[in-house]
Amino acid sequence: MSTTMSAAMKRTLAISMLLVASFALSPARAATEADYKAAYATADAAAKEAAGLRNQWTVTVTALAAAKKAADGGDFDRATAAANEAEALARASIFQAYSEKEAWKAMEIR
Amino acid sequence: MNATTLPHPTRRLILQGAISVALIGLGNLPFGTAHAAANDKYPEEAFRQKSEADAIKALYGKTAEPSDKIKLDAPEIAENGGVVPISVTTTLDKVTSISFFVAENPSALAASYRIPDGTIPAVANRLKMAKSSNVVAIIEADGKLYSATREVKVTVGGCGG
Amino acid sequence: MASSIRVRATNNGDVTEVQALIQHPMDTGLVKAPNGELIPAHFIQELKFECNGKDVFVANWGTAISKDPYVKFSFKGARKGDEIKISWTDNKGGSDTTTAKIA
Amino acid sequence: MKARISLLLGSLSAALIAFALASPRVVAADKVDPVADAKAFQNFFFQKFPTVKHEDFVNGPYSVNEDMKRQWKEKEEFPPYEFALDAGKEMFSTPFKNGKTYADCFPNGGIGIRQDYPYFDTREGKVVTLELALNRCREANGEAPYSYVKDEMASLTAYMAFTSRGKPMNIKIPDDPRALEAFENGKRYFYSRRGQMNFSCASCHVQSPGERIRAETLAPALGILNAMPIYRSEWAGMGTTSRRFVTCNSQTRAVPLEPQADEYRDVEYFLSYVANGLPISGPGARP
Repeated sequence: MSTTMSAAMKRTLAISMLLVASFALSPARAATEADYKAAYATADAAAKEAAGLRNQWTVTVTALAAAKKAADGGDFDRATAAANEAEALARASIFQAYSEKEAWKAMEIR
Repeated sequence: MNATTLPHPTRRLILQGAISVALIGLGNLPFGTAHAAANDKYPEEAFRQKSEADAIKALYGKTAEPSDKIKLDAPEIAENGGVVPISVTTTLDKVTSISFFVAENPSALAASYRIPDGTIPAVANRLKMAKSSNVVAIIEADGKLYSATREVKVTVGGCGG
Repeated sequence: MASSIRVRATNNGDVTEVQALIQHPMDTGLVKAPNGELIPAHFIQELKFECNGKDVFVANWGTAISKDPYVKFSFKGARKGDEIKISWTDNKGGSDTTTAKIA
Repeated sequence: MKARISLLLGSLSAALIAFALASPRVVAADKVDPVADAKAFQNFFFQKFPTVKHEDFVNGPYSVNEDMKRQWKEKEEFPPYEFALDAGKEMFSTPFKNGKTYADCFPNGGIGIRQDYPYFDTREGKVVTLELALNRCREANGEAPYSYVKDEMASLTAYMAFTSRGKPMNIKIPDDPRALEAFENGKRYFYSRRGQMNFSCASCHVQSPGERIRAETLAPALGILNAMPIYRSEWAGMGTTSRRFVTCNSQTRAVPLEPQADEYRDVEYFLSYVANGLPISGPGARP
């Protein structure tokens, strides 16, 4: 009963992992402070939404902190990359919260 | 270093103190000045040795040979590196000292027990282990040293965080 | 405050079994505190058990002894009701002592 | 570059949500039936571990691993929670500044009642756990509340658990829709995956009890709270139920909720109810 479902879950996890990995590699011209500020704002908004769903991931919080730290150090390339990663993680945790609203029933002992 | 002033220091003790202080200066003990652990002085030197062999030499001044008359009880996989129940018992007689060594710990000697006569040659205690390692029990019986060894696996718990 | 030493001594016939659990941090000096500084070494070095005026067991401990240390041993030649004196000293000069009746 | 990312993101999540909705497992919200849930829950573990005596499930990993059971038996001869137990007993009888003690706050003077907690408070409409009741007792008597994850709370609950040792867990669900909702909410939390590791409590404690995650053997979920509070060698100290929930969350890289959050109170209510009949074995010693 639950085996088909967990295979699907594995696929969604694999896809979200791939998604996160692809961000680290994306080539970009030198990011400016403005790029960083925009990226950080969307990441922060996504993180707040995840927190609102009470499903925040610790790695989102650390990525946001890394972004701010890099920005304070003037390294906007790294800061923007970290902010994008934080956004991707926050989106993944939001997706997890919504999909689990139903998916948990698959694992329930009946 | 161990200049605990004794109420009425005898010449021998002063001499011995001087020798060990001089040797410490050399960094290692070319020959064991320590004597059998039977005396009640805290074996500071032995506890400082990194390797098991040096610690045994510093503590007893001689080497041990394995013996099947020693039953060393240790878990195969430690439930937790901070609390590893280890116990030993032996059928050897005239036992005067029992010691435990954890080879891979920062300093090998973990504990050394004086066994006055009339006390059963067996001890149970809980040791800390930095990582997977051989645990060695050394028993001094009738002036000779015997050993038993068990390998204990240690790793962290949990799935990451 | 109750003593830091908990002892259980039980005698059956000739052999008395003694168990002791001692409340002590047994810090190795190699562990970092949350604020990043090293917690200084603080561990029991000697633990002595005396009965009827004689040492029956002496432990010399290093930094590899677990927190709240435990030890168990047995000895002959004591009877129910005899008293065991237990005392320890640590590397910072701290100490504690207690006595226990053999049950 | 920004537009490309959000486009990719949008299409991905849309596709996956569509898949999730179309999956055959979506069922109408079925009626909440705690009695049936508890029976199914217990039978699942009784069949998964046929050789384990039913009351042994309260011993966590030691019920399913012989080598560790031997290490546990040795520790139980002189358990490391001995100090917390004595401290709890002393605190329990030490009067507050206003002369009252904990005994005045609890039925039967707080002795032998741990098996009735957590209970559903129909006035408040929420689950009340033993730890919450202890802090409310302190505040009602003008004392500062204790941290839910530190030693004082663990010592108090250790003593109260000790006075209930052997008594069967006895959690009641009153005929109140909010109580059923709290039970269902706890069940949902127990089975929902969270954190970047994408684990739920069930991923470890239902799908793979008895197996190892590195050095630790996973405890079966049945009776997993009966031994609370626990002295964990890993923490070299006592741990309350709250501390266990918080650390479990962070291990799956989920940001923990505040101790005694509604979700934690409800999941404790669910896990305790399905363990009804199994003996209280706290305080416990664990790896």
